[in-house]
Amino acid sequence: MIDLIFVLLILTGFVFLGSGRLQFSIRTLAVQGILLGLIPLWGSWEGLWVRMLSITTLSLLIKGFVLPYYLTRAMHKSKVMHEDHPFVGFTTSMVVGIVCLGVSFWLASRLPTLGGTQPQMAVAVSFFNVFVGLFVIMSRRKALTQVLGYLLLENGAYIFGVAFAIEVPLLVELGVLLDVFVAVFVMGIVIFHISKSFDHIDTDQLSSLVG
Amino acid sequence: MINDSSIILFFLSLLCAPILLSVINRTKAIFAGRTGQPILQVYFDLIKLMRKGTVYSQTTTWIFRIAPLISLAGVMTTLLLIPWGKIPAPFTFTGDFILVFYLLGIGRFFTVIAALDTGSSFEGMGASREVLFSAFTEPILFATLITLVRLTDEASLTNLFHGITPFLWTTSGAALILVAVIIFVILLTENSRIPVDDPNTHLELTMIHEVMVLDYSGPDFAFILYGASLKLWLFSALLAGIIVPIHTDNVLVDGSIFLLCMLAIAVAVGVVESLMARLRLVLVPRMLVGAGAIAAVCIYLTLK
Amino acid sequence: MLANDFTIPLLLLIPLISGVLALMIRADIPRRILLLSAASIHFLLTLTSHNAPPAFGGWVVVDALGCIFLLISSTLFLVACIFGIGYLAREKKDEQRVHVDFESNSLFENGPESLLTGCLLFFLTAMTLVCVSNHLGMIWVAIEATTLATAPLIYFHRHRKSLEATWKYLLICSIGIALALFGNFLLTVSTTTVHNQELPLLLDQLIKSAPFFQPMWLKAAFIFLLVGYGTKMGLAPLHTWLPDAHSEAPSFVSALLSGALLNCAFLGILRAQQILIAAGLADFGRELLIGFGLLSMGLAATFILKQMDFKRMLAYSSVEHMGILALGVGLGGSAVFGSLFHAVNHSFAKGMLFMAAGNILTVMHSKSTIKIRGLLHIMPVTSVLWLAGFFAITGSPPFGSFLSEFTILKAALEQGHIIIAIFYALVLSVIFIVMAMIVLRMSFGLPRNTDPIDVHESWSMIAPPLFLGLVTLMLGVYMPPILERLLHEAALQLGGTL
Amino acid sequence: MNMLLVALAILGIGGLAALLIHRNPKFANGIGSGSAVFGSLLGLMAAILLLFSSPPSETIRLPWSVPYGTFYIEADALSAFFLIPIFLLTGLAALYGARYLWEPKNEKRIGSHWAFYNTLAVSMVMVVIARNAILFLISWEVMALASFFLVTMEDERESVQRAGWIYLVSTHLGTMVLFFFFILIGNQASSLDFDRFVIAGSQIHPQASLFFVLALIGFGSKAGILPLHIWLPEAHPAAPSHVSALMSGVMIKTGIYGIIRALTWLGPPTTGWALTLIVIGSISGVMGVLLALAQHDLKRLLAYHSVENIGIIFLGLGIGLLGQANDLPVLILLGYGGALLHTLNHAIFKGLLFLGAGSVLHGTGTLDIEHTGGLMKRMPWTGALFLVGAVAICGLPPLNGFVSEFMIFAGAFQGIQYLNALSTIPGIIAIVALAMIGGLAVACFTKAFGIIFLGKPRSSHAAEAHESKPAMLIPMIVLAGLCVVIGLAAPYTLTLLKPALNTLSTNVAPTDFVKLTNQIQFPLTYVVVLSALFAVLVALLFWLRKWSLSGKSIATTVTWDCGYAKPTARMQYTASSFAQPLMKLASGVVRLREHLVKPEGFFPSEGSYSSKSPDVVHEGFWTPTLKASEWFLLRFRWIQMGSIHLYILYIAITLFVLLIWKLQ
Repeated sequence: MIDLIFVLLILTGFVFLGSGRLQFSIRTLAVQGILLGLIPLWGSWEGLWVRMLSITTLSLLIKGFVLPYYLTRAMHKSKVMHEDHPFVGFTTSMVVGIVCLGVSFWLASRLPTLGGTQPQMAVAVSFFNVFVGLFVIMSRRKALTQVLGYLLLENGAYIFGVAFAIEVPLLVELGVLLDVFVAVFVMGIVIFHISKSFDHIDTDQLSSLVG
Repeated sequence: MINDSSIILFFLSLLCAPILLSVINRTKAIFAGRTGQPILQVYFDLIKLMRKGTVYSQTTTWIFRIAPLISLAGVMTTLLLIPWGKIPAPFTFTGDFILVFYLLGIGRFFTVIAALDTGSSFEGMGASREVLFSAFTEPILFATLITLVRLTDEASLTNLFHGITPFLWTTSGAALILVAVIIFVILLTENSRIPVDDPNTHLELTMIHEVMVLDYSGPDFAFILYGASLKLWLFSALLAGIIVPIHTDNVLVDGSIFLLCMLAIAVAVGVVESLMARLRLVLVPRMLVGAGAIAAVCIYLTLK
Repeated sequence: MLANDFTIPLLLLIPLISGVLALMIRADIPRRILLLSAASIHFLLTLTSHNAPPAFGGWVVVDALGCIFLLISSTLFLVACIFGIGYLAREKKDEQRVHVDFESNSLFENGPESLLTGCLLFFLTAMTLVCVSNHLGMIWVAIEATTLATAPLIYFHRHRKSLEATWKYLLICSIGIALALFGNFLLTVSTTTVHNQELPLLLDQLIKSAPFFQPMWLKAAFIFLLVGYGTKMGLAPLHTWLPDAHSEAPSFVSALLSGALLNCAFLGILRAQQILIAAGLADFGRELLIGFGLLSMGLAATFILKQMDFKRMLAYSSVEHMGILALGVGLGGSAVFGSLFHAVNHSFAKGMLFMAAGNILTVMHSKSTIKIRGLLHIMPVTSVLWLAGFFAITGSPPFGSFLSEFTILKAALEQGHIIIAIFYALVLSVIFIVMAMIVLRMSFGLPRNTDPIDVHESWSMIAPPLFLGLVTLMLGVYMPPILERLLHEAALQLGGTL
Repeated sequence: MNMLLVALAILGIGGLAALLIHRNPKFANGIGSGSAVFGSLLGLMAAILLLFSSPPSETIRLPWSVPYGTFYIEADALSAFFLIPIFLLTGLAALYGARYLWEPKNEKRIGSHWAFYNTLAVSMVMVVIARNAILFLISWEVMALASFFLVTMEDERESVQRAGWIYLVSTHLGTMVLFFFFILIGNQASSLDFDRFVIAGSQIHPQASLFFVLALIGFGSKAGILPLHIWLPEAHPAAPSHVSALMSGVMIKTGIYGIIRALTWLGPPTTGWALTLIVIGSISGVMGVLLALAQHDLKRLLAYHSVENIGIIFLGLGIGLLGQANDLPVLILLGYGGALLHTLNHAIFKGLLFLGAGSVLHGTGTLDIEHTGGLMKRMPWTGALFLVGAVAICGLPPLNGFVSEFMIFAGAFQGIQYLNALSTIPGIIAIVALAMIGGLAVACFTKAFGIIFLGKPRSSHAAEAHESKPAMLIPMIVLAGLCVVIGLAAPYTLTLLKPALNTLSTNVAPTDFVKLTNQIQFPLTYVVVLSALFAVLVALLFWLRKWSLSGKSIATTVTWDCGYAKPTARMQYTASSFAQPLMKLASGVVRLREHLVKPEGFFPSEGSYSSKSPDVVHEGFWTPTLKASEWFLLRFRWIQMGSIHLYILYIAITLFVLLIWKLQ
């Protein structure tokens, strides 16, 4: 069952790579957020229900709903609906994605299994999402898409965290979530400024600072 | 150390020096089929000049006036260090020959700046050539000295000349002959004789030493003339000291041998002057470099 | 020591609260007073903070390593604030809200000063947290926080270039931080081998039980942490955001960025290195650090050469010096001491230079190293500071950086790293030469007749950089015993010898 | 020692005071120069006392809280000997400078100038007495920086900026090499205190030659040996004259000091080292004087002569080393003695010449030899004093230059005398080189003196030149006096050298030492006697001429002009024409950039000739090297293209590479 979720996560990654419509990408991210939120339910929590629940709900809330909503608004503000002609075409991106997948599985296999209940697949999946995230950021023009890519990257790390049910204290957990949230928030603001003063958000045209 | 006895020789050489010039002139005259000037002509000239008044250019400063004194005094002092062949010099100490050449150097320094003092372009030209040639002669001289020091294991002129024995001639005659040749060449250069320079010409452009002293007259010129003769004496004495190996402890014999040798050298110079034409100026450095090459060979010979 | 239980909480709370206040205060004067007082109190507390008792259940302590970086940050912050306030006052004085960007002749206005002040104080809070926290997770949170707090500072001058710079800064650093997060998780997993479940990421405990960690995971973790924090620290080739941000931010902010922020990221790496050392994997980390160090130094040289923009030049010099720090720690031995000492020297010297640069910029209205000539005749004091700063940053005696760079070179040769030593010396010389070209050209010569003549240089412009300059000079001829002890302790923490 | 420290304190405080009151130039000038003069007077006394103090050296050793640092200073005989020229020239140049600088255009900078001047003085002293690498390097670099700021005093001139940069770079590179030297030798000794540096006492240390080379490069770049000399001809003309005097006279000698000091650590030398020193010395000497001959800027000319004289000093050191290598004590004494004495002498006459150049500049406003002429009439004092300096630097008797060159010559000849075939080669090279240098130096200074001070003025500058004030003449008179005194008191100058020589010739038994020094004294005595005789003869001849001319006509008229209608001053021989034949012959090593406009047509209206000689080493080696490395560095500029996508690509690649490389 949990493996299904991981598979879904990988698929969402591919979907993300293949899609040019921002609205759609944002939805994909939302789905990922929800899936992330669900993972802990399979974790091994000896009597830490409160904690587990709180984290689940929080991540569900933020990653599944708040951020997508906020990003959609930002998208409408900057009137950019579609990532047209990225540096790397969508089909090619998918191919790259496959390569990333391969590499991630290889890396995962390099890291020895540590006894216990940790699902090995999680490692590969998280690596995969990290790489895809990086790739998206460097292959897409629109600032907004880059933010999405960043979130993908973030998710990659986060998958790992929750899948291994790492017992990082609540405080840190919250800190992480908060940071991600604020980061995206600030980026949104900057994007807004960019679209205002450049009346576009093509980051490849932001290249006046050279040398 | 000081050899008081030799002081007499010093004055003797001061006295005899001008004869060499006359001898040269006489030789040339004979070659040219003339009777030539009397043997004491140079002395007459000197006395005549000493009697005359003098004329100074208004461009000049005290440098011009002091120069002849310094160059003459310099060369006179050097004679205190020059032995008569095997007879030791009045003063002798390690490295005295260094002092000899540097005393000549200061004389040259002042002659040259005196020439520049007149502001005449000819004398400037002469000055320029003078320093050019001396820049060549000095290293060559010291190279020959290296050879002699290596051969005799001595580092002062008197001992050097003592070290030159018939035996040395038999063992390393080649080197000695070469050294003699070099010193003869340098003698010609330093005393501005043919083939380097022609003291008798009256075309300023062709002259080196003479042109520098164009503006001198009277006693100053006498000093210069006399200085020139002393310089000739000095170099001839060096040459003589090298080529005469014989050594009897009898001062009279040695002295006379030495004097004869000096005369011979003077005659040789005269012969060369009669037989050779003056070299073109550009060729002179070539000749000197040739001498340098020979000096190098000498050193090489002594290193074996 | 006057340190008591409240020291550390106060260190954190004072800037935080005053930051919140600053956001609310409308009037300039009280806000500036607040900023100053907060900064100075923080500074005083810092002075007393060494081995203050841990707080929050051992989550925050001030060990030697942290204390050094705390000292640097706090001092620099105070000085920068004094300078900054003078700067803001001048900016406000000329009444028009709109300024002209003389490079591109475009108009721009400044952001709200309240936001600036608030973010400054949050920045301070975050830095303090990095320095004092004993929990890797919290260090991560704090470093990310510094990114977020500084973004608005960089975008204080509201024009396109600074906007671009801000965007690059945000995106690149956030990516780095995300990777670092991943690293943290990997690290946690690697601890499961101890007794079959993860340990809390409390540094001291980790160090205790490090020998039992799973090496492979630990290595992976370190790589991620290094790349992540290295991005923030400005190690080549991850440094790309650095020159843009430094050149576009207001000068005193640039001073803080390169004097304090980079150090904080460096501290993050050092913490990871501590664990590696404890785990007996020291060499693994050291190799990587040496590699990054040399690369950064070399790359910096190529960009300082013929650099057109003097603030960018300073930024690249920061890259170079971060490289030196990494190299020093990588070499180990006495180089660790040298490296930490160099961190101190670099921060102060660089702060001085950036402030001098700020003065030049405000007077000459240009960042061009070509247009500006004859500063000695235009603004004598500043240009003297500019020259002095140049000598201080290039490690010429009698400035402190000479001693630290010398120590590192010595260590390199002691350990027989001949090639590294030669490369190091070579790059240092090259950078000296090319920087000299620029700095001398700016200071000497006759000013163009369009240039302002005998500018009045107010104390608020002169005093702060002068002070920093005197400190570096002092460090070159006399090292305070307390600092020496701190450095030695910290060096020991990082497996250095004396 | 305390006296020395007091002197330093005076210098330091004076400099600081001058800086603080720079708003009032008059006081600043007074205090700055005054403190310099008094400080150096005191210091000079201290140095002489230290030189002859009964415990040969005094030491102060305090803990110092910088890494590897101890505040460890010591004044042994060697240091004391070097202190003498430092203080001597500092004082005199300050006296001169106080008047020389006193012009409206300098008022703003006079305070800072004296601050740097005194700093330079203090740092030079510290360099000589420091006994800890850190302390030494700090003093060394402070010295460099202070002199740098003195050189760039008139920073608005383009040439000065260029000079400043070149000087700064070369001195910094030199220091970098010194870092390596001190670190490596320090790692051997496991301490950076000099007294621990004496590596591997008697047997030859494996790395000794490496250390030797490092020291040679590091200190040589300061001393100005070829090919590291390029900063001298730039910096000296740029600096104010009294500063050039100080730098060229004393500062570059700290390089010599460094080499000598280093040699005391490196254990027994090999003949190879001696040969190295002598070859370098010969090249520097001959090239230096040739390049000097080609210059028309008086100060450039003098700068190249510093290169030449450093060469001579190296020859001396080489002879000394030769003596050590083949343990021939007499060589050690003659070689080192000559080198040390020449160090002192060069300080004196080069100081004199630079000050002279200063007053030429002051009086005429130009340093271009071609625009001068006939100054002897308008500035007789400067002329006479410059003449003394010129004769001295050519090493002609009876002045001081001859004494030191004589010692080196004598040493070389003794070497040839006593050594076996192959180890004589250094000596031979040294002798020939010295002889060449001698001849060329005469050529060069007859040109300089003759063209500048004699003949007719070649320009209006020279025509209305004016003599300098006494305040500027007095220091020159003192230096000229010293030239004569050292020349005529040669045997006694040896007593000045003895203590220093004693420290250098460690492996010579004290009894031998005394015997040898007497053995050296002996020829020197004769040199002096003959010099005296020479002087007497000059006097006699003078009297003789006076007598013979009494009552006869002494006319004055124009120079004999071969009947030219209107000889003008422009027709005189110029510096370039004077040097031309030699330059033609040396064209292989000295480049002459000639610019000739031939007179054309039947009624030629204009024709002109000008020539300048750029530095061969500079143009042939350093410039191309810099250009090449710059080209290489600029290849990498594409990295920062401004595209954020690229930047993130870097991060990704780094991550990938590290993961795949490190985790396999």
